[in-house]
Amino acid sequence: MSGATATGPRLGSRRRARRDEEGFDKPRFLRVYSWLVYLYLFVPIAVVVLFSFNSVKSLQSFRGFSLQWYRDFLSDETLRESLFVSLSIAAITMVIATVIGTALAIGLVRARTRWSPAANILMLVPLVTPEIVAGISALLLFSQLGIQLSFWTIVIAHITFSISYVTVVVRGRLASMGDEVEQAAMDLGATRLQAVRLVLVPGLWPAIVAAGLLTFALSFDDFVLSFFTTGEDVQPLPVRIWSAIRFGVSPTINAIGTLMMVVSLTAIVAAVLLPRLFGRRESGIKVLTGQEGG
Amino acid sequence: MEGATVEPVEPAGGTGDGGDGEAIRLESVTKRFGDFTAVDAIDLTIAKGEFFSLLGPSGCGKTTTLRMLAGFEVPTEGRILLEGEPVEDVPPYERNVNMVFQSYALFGHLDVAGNVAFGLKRRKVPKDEIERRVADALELVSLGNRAKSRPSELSGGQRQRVALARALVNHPAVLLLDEPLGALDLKLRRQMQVELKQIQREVGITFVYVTHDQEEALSMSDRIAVMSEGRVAQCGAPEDVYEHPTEEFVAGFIGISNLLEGVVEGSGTVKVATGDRIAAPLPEGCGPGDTVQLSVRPEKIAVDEDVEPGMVSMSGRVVSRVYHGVNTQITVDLGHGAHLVALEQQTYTASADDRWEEGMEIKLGWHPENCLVLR
Amino acid sequence: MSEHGFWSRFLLPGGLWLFLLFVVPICLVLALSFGYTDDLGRAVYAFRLDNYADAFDPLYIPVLLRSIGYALATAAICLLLGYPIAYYIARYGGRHKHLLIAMLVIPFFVNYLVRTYAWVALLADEGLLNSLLGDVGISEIQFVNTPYAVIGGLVYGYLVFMILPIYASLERMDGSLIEAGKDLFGTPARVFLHVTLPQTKQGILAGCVLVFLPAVGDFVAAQLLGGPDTYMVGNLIQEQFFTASNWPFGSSLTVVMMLFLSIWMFGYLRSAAREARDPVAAEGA
Amino acid sequence: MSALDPRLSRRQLLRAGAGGALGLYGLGALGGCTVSRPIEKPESTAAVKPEIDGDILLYNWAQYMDPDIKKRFSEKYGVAVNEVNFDNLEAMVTKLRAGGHYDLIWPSTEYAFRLQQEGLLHRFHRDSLAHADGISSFYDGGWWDPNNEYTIPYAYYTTGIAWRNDVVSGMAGSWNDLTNPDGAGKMFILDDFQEAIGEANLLNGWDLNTADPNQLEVSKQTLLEQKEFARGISTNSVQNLVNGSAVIHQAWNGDIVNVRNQVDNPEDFSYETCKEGVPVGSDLMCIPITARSPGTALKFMDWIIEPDNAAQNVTWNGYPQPVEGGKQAFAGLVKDEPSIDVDIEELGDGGMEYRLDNAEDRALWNQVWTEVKAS
Repeated sequence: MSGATATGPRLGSRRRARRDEEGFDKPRFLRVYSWLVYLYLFVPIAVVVLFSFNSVKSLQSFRGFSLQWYRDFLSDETLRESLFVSLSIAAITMVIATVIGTALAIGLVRARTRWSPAANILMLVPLVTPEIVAGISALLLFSQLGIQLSFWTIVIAHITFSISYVTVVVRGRLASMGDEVEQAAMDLGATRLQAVRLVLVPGLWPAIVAAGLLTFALSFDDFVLSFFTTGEDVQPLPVRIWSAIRFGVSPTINAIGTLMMVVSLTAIVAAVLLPRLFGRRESGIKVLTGQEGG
Repeated sequence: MEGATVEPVEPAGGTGDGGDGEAIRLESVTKRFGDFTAVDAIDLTIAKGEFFSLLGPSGCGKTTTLRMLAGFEVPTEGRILLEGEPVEDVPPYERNVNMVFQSYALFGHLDVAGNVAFGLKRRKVPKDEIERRVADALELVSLGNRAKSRPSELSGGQRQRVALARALVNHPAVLLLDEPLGALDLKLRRQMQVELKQIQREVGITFVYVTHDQEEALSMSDRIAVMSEGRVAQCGAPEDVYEHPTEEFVAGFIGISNLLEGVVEGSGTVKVATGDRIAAPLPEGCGPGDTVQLSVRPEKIAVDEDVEPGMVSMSGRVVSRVYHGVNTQITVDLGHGAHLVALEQQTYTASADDRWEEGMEIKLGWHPENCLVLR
Repeated sequence: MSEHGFWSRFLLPGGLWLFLLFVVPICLVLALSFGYTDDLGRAVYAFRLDNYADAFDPLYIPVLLRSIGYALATAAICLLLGYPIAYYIARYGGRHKHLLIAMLVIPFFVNYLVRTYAWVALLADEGLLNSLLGDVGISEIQFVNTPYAVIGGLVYGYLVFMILPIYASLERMDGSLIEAGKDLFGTPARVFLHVTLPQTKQGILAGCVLVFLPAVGDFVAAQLLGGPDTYMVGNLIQEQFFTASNWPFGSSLTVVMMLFLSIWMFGYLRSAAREARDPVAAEGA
Repeated sequence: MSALDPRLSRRQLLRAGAGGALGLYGLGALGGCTVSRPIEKPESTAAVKPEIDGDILLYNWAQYMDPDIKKRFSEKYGVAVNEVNFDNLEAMVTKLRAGGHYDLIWPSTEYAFRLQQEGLLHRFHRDSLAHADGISSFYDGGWWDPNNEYTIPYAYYTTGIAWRNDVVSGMAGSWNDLTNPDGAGKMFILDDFQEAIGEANLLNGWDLNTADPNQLEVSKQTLLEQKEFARGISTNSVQNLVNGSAVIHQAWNGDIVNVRNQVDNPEDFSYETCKEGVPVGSDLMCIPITARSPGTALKFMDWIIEPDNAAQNVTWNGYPQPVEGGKQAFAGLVKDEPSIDVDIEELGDGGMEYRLDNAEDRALWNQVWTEVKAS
């Protein structure tokens, strides 16, 4: 497995695209198909955004432009706090899960102990476990230990579920990096720990950023785990949306949905721009999709 | 490259004089990975200031040997002495050796200067001295103007130089190079070979160079150890190894070698498959009835009218002819399953118009002393 | 300290965390699945098989099978929708490649519940789509409260988990392989079938697993988009915990669901292992 | 996500499995333990006084109270009023039993009774509230709170049938109307085990709260027949009616107020209560024993039943409040459709409430409902 960009002709050059306009590979067909899928993806989003500006309390007919639902949202302190709580949970989850998951990825690729195969399986199981199972088991654990359901129980459940995503993303890049850079660092006088800190982690940075963003998005969007582990503290937004949806909704939830999207997109744009501000030259979107870095 | 100086650690010594001038000594070093023996009880002594090459096909144990010198692998058995001190158990970051990796292993998140300064920073060298030495090292490899570039912005050859500067700047006792030119194209490689040799002379640091390219090893090294299946098949100066291979493997690995199987006869001649009796200097302890391989380098073979009296001569039929420009490689079928390859030089007398065609009869000959007998 | 001792330490925090907060709790679920609910409605650990007798009741097995059916359909549709678009982006995306991928991800930043609910607004009997259809003279079609709506909602919810792994494996594939295939007289369809598809097998497998398994346990789509006959195992389990307050039965249903899924999980892990033993085939992975 | 390719052997899988088995063995020690710990109850059982003693946390249905009322209370007394939501009462009790520190909860009469029986509610004197006089006499000494020590009413509702009178005709004020042929495939049953089974019990002429397994079996069949006819099982009657998916909907009266507020043709939406029996529900306010600021909570209750606030809240959520101000406001809301209005005093005799007194009966009902949904 080579380091993706380094060697070999790659898919998708424009020159090749022209040459292949024939038969099954006809990009015109694929293009139309793809745009239809994009349409499918974006129509509901457009509906959400459009109706968040509706002037009447209806999700069926759009009568005129109004910011009423945003005002409703902003004047409702409880909802505002929920948004803040959701952001906090996502941020804390992102930081802790990224650190633990990255360490796990490093351990899995580099260590060869009799525990690493078990850890390898352990790490993968959460990815293929339905969320409801994770939610129930977390609820059981907390009840069993007599731990109050609270902000922190949600955070713990989110971290547990996110570690694997981080590990998988980071491990992919680590595997393609090889171990020569660490050896080079040690050869130049860095201890093992220094090699990790000064060379390995910076080299993994694009993957770490991508994993962190993924974790943030997953946590911010998560409903099921939060639903099972939320307690007396302010509930995250999705839990509130669920309670509201069961008994009829107002366009306020569209406003909330739109705001959540704006928040997530802002986080991404920030993550894309920040590395540039720090003088790093990775393409932001590349970093995002975990593709490649320096 | 002028004006740049990297203080030599030691004045450049001569070739393998051993004793005090010894940089590295391996004493029956063995490395096993599970059931597989990668390096099998090798003994080597490398002198200070020497350009020493480990040459061999992939899997012969040369890289493992290098990695044991660097400290990335611990020998299963045996001792490694670095300037007289045993270092088998010293971790890589405490050994005064540095390595140039095959993949260069440059740090992508640091610029060129940052890469080169890395080792000095680890050794807590004062800041101004770091700056000076980094600048010198970059001058040495002609990259003084790329200090602020990222490795990803450099060409392959430039990356290679950064890797070299990064290692040399630390003034290691020994510099280890693991096929450092492997990823470069042929032309650049030739150029770098020359530069590398020049830099080595300039800084006087001992180089241990791993390669599978015999030409590279021959052209650069003071001494070469040819390795095969985890052991050293032959160790000596390039001329030695080329001209006087001690075994079939070495002869075959270094350069094109014509091998003719034969049996030693009482008269001191070797009878080969074609039935010809060929005079050749026999190695010691080689008696009548022994099966041997007769080896002649292609460039030692004279063709047709160049065959002089006193030469061993044989004739056959041209099987193929490959035009190389400088010379033409002719493969000749001697019958009875024996083949020889000869190189006909382009000289001021001969021209490319004199073509050998397939199927033509041809006469070959060589001086008996240019023929080696291998057991 | 040995080399491996050093690296093993990196395994410790994550390994410990996952063991204590993932494995142990799942064992708790397993333990409670043999328990019962006492007179005060509290869940008690014990060793009784009643819950399993109930869980394997002919009444509930169809619910589980239905969930698996929906999830299979979801994975299949996601594959049909996702593969061509991943292929298009990887092969013809050019310099917009990363933007195209980012655009796929954007809808997933609107909360899953809100997104799903948007479908209700779109597809309701007097919703936007039906009113558009009404304008062109097509009579009202019932979309919501049908199995199709549930599957559609699941597809919409999990599509990105299919596209990304497939895209990644296509991206990693050497483009010259396709050219080699054509060079060796393969028609485009044959090249796709015999070169591209096998090369991206691992990505397809990963995508299918990442879509199928979570979809089985989903209860949001069925709750919001389903009808009377689209009850899924996720709804059943969720209600045992929060409506019927029968945690032991809910736990045993969870275990039974996991048993059904473990066949798929194990199959997936096995195939990944086989792939690893055959390095040539694994090259594309 | 791309690298989801574990390289695992069967042996590794087995080893992981062995670890899990070991964990299970340890769990054997759990036998006989209950999952949740008992709640620590305070020793003092003195009646709570309405005085500000800290911030409060409300645990309520979603969108059941005008945020402005909380906001003004918060501003007036300088305490924070936080709110979390549940989507069904059982979930509320679950989290409460898990020890959640909620200050004010909104149970139905039945749940208030259960919680009080379990000793999970704070006691207070109703006459310590300034606005207690306005409370409807129906809530004076109810079976769930004979001495008026634990509860204050918040809202009440009837369960009946909502329908689209422009599509459906022949509604006869009976639960049989759920299967009116005009509504085939566009009828919804409430996703609430008591409302659903209760309606079937009434239709079969049995006691609303019957726990007789034979009777419940017949009711289950009734429900299964209705399900054949239904479009869905949902509590979201507002949306289902507004977006045209439902033309007949088992519904709470307050929801119809909301429906009529959202559509262009409110006159097309009717509501009826049924002659077989009208389930009446009351949502109460109680202070859990785990409350951290019971005094503020009591004060807040008083604030809710203050006539102007009650009127404002009713206008906001569409449900009648059985206090001065609330009643009048609701009458104003529904003056176009008197069927939605309900005079709680009149229902004192004819109305019926859901009440399952023991865990076995509840389990039986839940079982029936789960079977209906799963079939």
